[in-house]
Amino acid sequence: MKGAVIQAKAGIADGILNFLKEALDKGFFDALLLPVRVPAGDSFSYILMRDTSLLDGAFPLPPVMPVQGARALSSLTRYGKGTNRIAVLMRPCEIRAAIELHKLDQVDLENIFLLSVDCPGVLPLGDYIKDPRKGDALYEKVLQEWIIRSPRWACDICDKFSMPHSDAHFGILGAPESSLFVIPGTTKGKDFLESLDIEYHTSVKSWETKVQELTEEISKKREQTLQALSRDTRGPERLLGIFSKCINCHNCMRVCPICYCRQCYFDSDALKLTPDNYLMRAQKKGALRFMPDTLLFQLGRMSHMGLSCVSCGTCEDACPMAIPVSRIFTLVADSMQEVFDYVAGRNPQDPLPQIVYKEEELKEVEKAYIETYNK
Amino acid sequence: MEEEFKPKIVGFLCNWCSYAGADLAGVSRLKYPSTILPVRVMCSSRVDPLHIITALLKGADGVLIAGCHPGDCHYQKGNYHTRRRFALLKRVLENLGFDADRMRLSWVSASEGRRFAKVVGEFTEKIKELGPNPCREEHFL
Amino acid sequence: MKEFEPKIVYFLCDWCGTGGCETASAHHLYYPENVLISRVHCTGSLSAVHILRSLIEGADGVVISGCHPGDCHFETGNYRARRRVAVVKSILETLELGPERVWFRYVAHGEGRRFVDTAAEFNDHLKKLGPNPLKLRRDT
Amino acid sequence: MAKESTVLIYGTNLGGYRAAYAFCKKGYKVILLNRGRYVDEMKNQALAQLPLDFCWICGHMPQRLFKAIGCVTDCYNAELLEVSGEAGHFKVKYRTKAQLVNNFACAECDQCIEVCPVRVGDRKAIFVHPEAAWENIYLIDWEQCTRCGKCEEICPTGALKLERSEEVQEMDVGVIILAPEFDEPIEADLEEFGLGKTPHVMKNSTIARKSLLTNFVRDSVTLPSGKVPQSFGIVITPHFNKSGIEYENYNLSVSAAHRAVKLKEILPEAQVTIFLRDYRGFGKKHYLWYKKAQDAGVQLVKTHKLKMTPQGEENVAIEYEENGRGGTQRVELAILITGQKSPALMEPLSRICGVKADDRGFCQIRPFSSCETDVDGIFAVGEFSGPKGNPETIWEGCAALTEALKYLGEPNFQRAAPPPLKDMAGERPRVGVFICSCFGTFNKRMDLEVLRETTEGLPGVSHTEIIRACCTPATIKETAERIKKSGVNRVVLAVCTPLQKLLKYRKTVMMAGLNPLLTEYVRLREDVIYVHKDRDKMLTKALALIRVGIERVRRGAQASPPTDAFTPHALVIGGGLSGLVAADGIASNGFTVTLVEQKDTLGGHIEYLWPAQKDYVWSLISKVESNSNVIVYKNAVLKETAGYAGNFKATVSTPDGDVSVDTGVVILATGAREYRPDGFLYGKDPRIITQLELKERLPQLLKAERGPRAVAMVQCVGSKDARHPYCSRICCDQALENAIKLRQKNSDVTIFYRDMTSYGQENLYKKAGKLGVKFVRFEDHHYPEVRKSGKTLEVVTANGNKQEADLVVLSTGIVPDIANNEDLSFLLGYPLDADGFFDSDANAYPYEEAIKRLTKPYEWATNCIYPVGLAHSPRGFDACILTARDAAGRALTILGKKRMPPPNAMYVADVKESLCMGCGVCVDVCAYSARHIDPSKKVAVVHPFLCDSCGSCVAICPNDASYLTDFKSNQPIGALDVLLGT
Amino acid sequence: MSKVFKLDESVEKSVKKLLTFLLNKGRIRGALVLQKTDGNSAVAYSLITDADALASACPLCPLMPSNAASVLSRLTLQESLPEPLAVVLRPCELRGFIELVKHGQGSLDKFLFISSVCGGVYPLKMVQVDGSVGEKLPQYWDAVKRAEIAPEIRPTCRACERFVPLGADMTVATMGESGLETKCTIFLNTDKAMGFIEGMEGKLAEEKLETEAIQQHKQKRKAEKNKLYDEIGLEKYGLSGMIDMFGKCIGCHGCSQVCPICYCEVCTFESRDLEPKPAEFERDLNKKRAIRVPPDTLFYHLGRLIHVAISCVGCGSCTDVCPVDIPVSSIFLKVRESVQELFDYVPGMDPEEAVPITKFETEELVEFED
Repeated sequence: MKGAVIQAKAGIADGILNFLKEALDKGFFDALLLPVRVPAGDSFSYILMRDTSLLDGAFPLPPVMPVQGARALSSLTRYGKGTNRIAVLMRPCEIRAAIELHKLDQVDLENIFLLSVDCPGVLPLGDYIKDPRKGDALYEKVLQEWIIRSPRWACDICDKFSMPHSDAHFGILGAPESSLFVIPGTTKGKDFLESLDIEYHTSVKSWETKVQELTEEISKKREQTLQALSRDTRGPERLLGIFSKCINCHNCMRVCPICYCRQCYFDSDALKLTPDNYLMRAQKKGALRFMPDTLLFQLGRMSHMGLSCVSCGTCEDACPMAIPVSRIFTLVADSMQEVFDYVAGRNPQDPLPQIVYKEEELKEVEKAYIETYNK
Repeated sequence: MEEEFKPKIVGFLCNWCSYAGADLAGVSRLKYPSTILPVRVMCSSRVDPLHIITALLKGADGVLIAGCHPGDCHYQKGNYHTRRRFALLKRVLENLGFDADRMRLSWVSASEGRRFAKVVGEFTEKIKELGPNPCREEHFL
Repeated sequence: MKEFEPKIVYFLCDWCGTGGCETASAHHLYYPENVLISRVHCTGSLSAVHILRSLIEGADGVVISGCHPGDCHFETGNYRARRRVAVVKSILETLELGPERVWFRYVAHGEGRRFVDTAAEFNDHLKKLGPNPLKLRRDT
Repeated sequence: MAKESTVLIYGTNLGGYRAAYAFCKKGYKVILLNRGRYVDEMKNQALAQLPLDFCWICGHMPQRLFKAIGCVTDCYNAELLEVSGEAGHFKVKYRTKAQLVNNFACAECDQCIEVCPVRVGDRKAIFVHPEAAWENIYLIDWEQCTRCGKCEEICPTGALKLERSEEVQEMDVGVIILAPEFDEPIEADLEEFGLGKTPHVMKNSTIARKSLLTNFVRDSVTLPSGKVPQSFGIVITPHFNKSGIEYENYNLSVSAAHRAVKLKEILPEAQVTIFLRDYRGFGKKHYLWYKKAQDAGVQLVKTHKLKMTPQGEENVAIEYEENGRGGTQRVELAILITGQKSPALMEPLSRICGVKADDRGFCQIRPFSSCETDVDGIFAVGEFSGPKGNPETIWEGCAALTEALKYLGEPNFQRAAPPPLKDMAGERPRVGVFICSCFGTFNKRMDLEVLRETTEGLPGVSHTEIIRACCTPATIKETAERIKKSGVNRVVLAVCTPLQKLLKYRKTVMMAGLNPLLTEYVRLREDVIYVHKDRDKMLTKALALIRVGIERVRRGAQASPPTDAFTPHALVIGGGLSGLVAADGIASNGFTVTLVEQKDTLGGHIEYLWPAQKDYVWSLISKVESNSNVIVYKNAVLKETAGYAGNFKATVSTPDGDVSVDTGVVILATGAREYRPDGFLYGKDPRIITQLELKERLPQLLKAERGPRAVAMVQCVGSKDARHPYCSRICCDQALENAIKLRQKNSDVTIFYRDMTSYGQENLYKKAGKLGVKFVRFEDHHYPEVRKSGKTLEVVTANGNKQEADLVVLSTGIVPDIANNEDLSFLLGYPLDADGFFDSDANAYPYEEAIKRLTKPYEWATNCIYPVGLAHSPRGFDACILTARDAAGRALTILGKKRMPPPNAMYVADVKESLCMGCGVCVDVCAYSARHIDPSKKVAVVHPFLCDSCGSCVAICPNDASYLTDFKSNQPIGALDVLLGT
Repeated sequence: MSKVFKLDESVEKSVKKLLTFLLNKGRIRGALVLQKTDGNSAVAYSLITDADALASACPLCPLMPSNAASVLSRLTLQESLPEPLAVVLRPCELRGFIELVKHGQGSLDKFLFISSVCGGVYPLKMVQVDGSVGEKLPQYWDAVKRAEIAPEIRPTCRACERFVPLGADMTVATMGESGLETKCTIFLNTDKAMGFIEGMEGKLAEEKLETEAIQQHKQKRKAEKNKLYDEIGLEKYGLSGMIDMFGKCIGCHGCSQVCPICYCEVCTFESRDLEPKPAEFERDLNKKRAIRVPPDTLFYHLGRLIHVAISCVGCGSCTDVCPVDIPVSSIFLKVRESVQELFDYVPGMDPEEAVPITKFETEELVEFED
């Protein structure tokens, strides 16, 4: 792979922002969408900006992910592309979610320029909110020493932390001192660098090696972690021990970038039933938990979005009951996606598994017929 | 040199009284500031408090709701409902420390062209005192 | 002690599945009474939620039968059903909630015997597995 | 004198059924003379012919359909006696005999069987026909029956009559369609294959019939000794039938391959060999089955000679020979794939109505017609006019409409308007549960009164009642009255077989003024009474099922069937043979047509045709161009399309600017191209030419003193190769025709071939052989090489055989015009198949020609876009005409309709706009193109009259935005809860 | 003085005993009470039909996993109850349900409402750490006994002055009841309540509900409320204050999902109509040069406040679920108090009383006219 080397003397963030500033000034984009610190200083929000005055408060890699970028992008482009060409700087998991949403027609990528960046992970939102200053300091350290991964579970075992299917990627790992790699991923990305008169034929081998090393390391860890997790969550006993805390606030669904529905199926008429139904169900077991259908919501939501789940961890951040939602969803999503050899957000060209099929597949799903059964 | 502040006021005017009142003001060549952007509604009760908030958050310096005088509503009771909703909204905003003065409820009948001009004039002055709506510059809404 | 009698939901598509069931009836082929029939237009219209709902609300197992591949009355519904069942089974398997409690088997219109065999075979299979632990939980 | 409008159809082959349906839809009354004793007796044989063992036509298509439409008079045990008069004014005389048990009146209550005193083996003298597995057909064993009359006495519906009236009727009809079923070879015809002599030889159709109830399993092939054979030989008998009375229907090769693959599936270790002369799977995508069989480890033995000898109790020896080489295989079971015989009915029918037989004994069709016989106004469809495949048979059914309309008067049938339905909007649900006792028979097996009482207390139920029945005219009326009287606004009918009797039940509730969406049918008989024994558990189950019904209707909402307007115009793209035939078929029957041709002349590849064919095309061109119903645009192409089936808006770019065309249907007749050979020294030497070039040069060659000394022909150039895996269908016939002509001039002709697929032209193959044309086979992809050796040309095979030649003729195939097809595919949203032709219903699944799709009651399956001729797949001149006439016929049945109800009445999908996110997954999964995203609102929109209410869109929609009118999201959930509630 | 029923067991046990009695006698079809969940220390409402299942019930547990008003609305949204059901719920929950019924979101038919004088509940987040609630229970009940404000209960509860139930059929006395480990006093507020307990072992008597202790406790709560108001100091806030407050909102709308008053199928702030289209984004961007995406955070909170302020019962669920710790309910508390005062309205007091925004007086609120 080839890329360009750009200066980042005053740190990674500064390098990226200066670069973007130049691109905006040169008119390659009409606007930028990237995280900016909110006035109170205790969180970050995606801001779409036309000029660079707010760029000072911008954070290419904020310490938390309060709103999943794909959701922001979806809000912006759900009803189609605008006339503006917008560069969007997001983390890899946000880009992957955006690609999934693009397949679901909730994001229009035509006038969007996706920029990704190597991601060391973020801090758990709840922890950060409690003491933003402490969080900032901690994250400063995370950024400096890449070896320390984020204490957030989803990030800790994220092996897709580097270049997703974006137009251009900022490579931090393995980059020379005080500089960054910019690696074009698509022809759009190449056009971009060319228009900025940037040569992108430098080898980025050092980045590739680093990324690969780290990916392998984390993959191993991921596998182990998921195995351990699987032991702790399997079976109705354990699973309900976890999920019965759920209070049905549906925060997890609301913040999930993939759950794009205006109204969740599990909040719809489908499950609003007459009192005789609830009484009947209560009678059957002696008692019926209320609000009912908690497990159905969780499992049903898995069946709806699991194939597109990017394991970004936002659901867990938003859970007021500290249910390890993201862990369980990651566990399930991984195996669901494996069934169809699908990786959510890997490539915009991969069709969604639920809308296609093959005539010859999944033989194992059909239960073979024992012909002489009754004899 | 600083330009003089020219307020932008959204005026929700009821079709039967206030809009006609505004018409009359125009026909009578009464002078009143051109600060008002009239929005005709069939009845002042059509004005959802959310419309008012929207206008304010989108940067209107003031919002005027004008309808028939109490008892005169073309739809019999619409303006009484308007008054309650307006009171509710104003109370909410006041409590949150917003300039509740940026909105105003006035009764202007079809024959009160002069009153309409006066209401607009007064309200414009009031808004000028308050200065531009800070929401106009606010990025984080 | 009373023998455990599993409660089974048998989802049949309106065409081949239902037809197979009707063929069984025409030939007076018997199957266990605890197999409860639920008809859907097409297996392709059976949502994953319905399978999950059955398992949570009292079924010990769920069978789904529709037209054979290529025979779907609605062209391609059964292929989609197969993918959906794969999704459900993958969830159940990962969380160890009893993927073996969900069966998918094609039954054609004329295959009354096959339908009856499936019902009986699944019934025996569930008897061996025992009651579905999910349905006993009050806190679902 | 006004022409008659009624249509007489004699026989129930698939073409006959298809024709009946087409005429009905067009508004004509049809008399259907069924030669069988019951509804599908003769059609049943198709089962044996199909490679598929089980499902087809969704069980009851003709029955359900005709009853629903109401314009078909069914006659059983019918025989056509006399025909007189002329086209448009026939007088026909036929004999009918009532059925012993009238299928349509029978309530299937089984009482007759119970009272019958005669036991015959494990059944009674009256019994349910075991082979018509999908329906309850009651038959009487006339030999054993004592005529005691007990069954007739007890029959509650009067459906059973031992004294059958036999009637001779006379009718005036406009046209006659002959559609008798094909004749199967009998045991004697297959004697040489050992059938009947040993249990080790079985007909494929026998296996298919044995597979009923289970599908194809080991049991189906188990020998009488109980042993499961481990070696199989599958023999396509027409290839080796010495008496020559069997003809090959082109399904047979596929049947053989399919059977072999299925055998390998259930017995992976078994040795399976197919014995055949040539692989003739040349329907769309049939080639896939050849490969599939090979991949499964099936051995394919191509041979010209075959002898089968039973070896005692052990096995059968199959000796085979090909070009002097051969061998013997012993198999434990030989499976015979049988063809069909020339129709025995040919002789009587030619006597009765003057139709003539061709030299093979099939009914002769006049040239360039698809099914019109030599007698004006009499048509022959299906296997009566030759051995053919199912698609042809079915296409002929519709083509008959296109050809016959000119003889018919005004449509004489109008569907009765449905009874007015009461408006129940806003009323609280009051559910009535009506439990059928099937004339008191259910009571014997289950306590209906207890069931009724328990039901009474359920939430929402305001009335319960036990009814006599609800399936005969009298009981339907009675039940409707009872429903009305009870004052309920929702109904649960606990009855039997909704699939078969659904329309009767719907009629019942509609007669009571209820919207069918507010009713539910519970199959008390199929799900409980006939299949269980334990009375207590039966009650519990019945109750659970009734509760489901109650739950569903409580949540049901009424809706009226949506309708849509239909543009009565056809757009034909392509002005070649197929396009011209289609345009002519539609325009001459009264509808306007726009014909768009890319080039500046009509006629397509006219230069490739024989003189008579050329003349036909010229006459067509002048006919079409002079028809005021047709607007022809030359040098024009389709530029844009919008709208949807039934209401397309097309923009055609013409030399005079863009023209917009509103059209209901689009016919794709864009044709294909000749393959230009690559290799074989083609283009490097003038003596190496293609068959078409030879055809052009032939008159000259034949005029010469003597023809070329030695001619070598190479088959399958550009067909069945890696890039074009399909058979081009025309090249073998062309080669044979040319070879015969050259041979008659004493040229030595050698044909290098893989499979001679001279389908339907067996005589040519035989004739060429007799005249001394040499045939040399090459295997798979080992094409012979063409070399230049000094001045002479040599054709060298892979195993070193050399053949000198003065002229090398390459039999080139047909290739799709990919670029053009892709453009159109994109414009119309119509898919291409893997080979680059337009996809169609006729190839939905490779192993068979998707008979059920073709006979599906609804035209909509094809989305109102019909690919015809070479745009659809490679085919010959007559077959191109046939597909075009079929498309025209299909279009004609719908073009006349101003308002169309959806195929499934009010049972359609819809969208809650407020919830829809416009993600389009429902559009992607809809198999009927019945949805699109409205870009301005970004919501999904359903075209109700394309929707077949399968519900795929509902299941894929992650929220609750997509729903079916009879399957709203809370209906299944609530229903499941009560199903499991007890 | 009101009728009371006295039992000789702890408050919690007595309530369970009462429910067992009602269930066994067939007077109720079921009881809706809080129940411990298996495998963790959380609680959830449960519709109990089998008296045995009451063993793990914990009717007065100081936690509010979901607002019972929403639960009851879900139960009776489509039809009213076919048979009686006893519900043990907190005063704010009952008031919430009555508000919902006023909005057609449920039915009061056949309910037997059992409420208690409420000592407040712990924040839900406390459940995150298993066992911590259990540890706190002794000190909670101790505080209630002494009519003190229990430490660590939610700020909303500390500031709640309506802790004595309105409209309950039975009220369990707790506040200032020194002997609540050994005896229990249940006020029978309606004739219906009398009918239900007929035949149950216990002592009938007369007592006063609003005791001195309760009056004093009210004062304490009032003081807490004023303290809370000072803390959040809303009136000084204005635009920038609001942005500081709500800026970190992540748009999960959990506050609306759990709010008993937010009964809408699809929230208007999530509806198609209010979703900005590309042209609107561009117009705003052109005007301001920079905008937040997704936009309308403040709009949502202000709008929701307008929608619920009149009926807000101050249950505090919104704060409980906020993943970024915005004190939603404290803000709402302040605003709704002022609004409800304006219309002289107490939500959930009387099911027959119309919601103020649906009615008017001809002579009123002239101070809002200009």
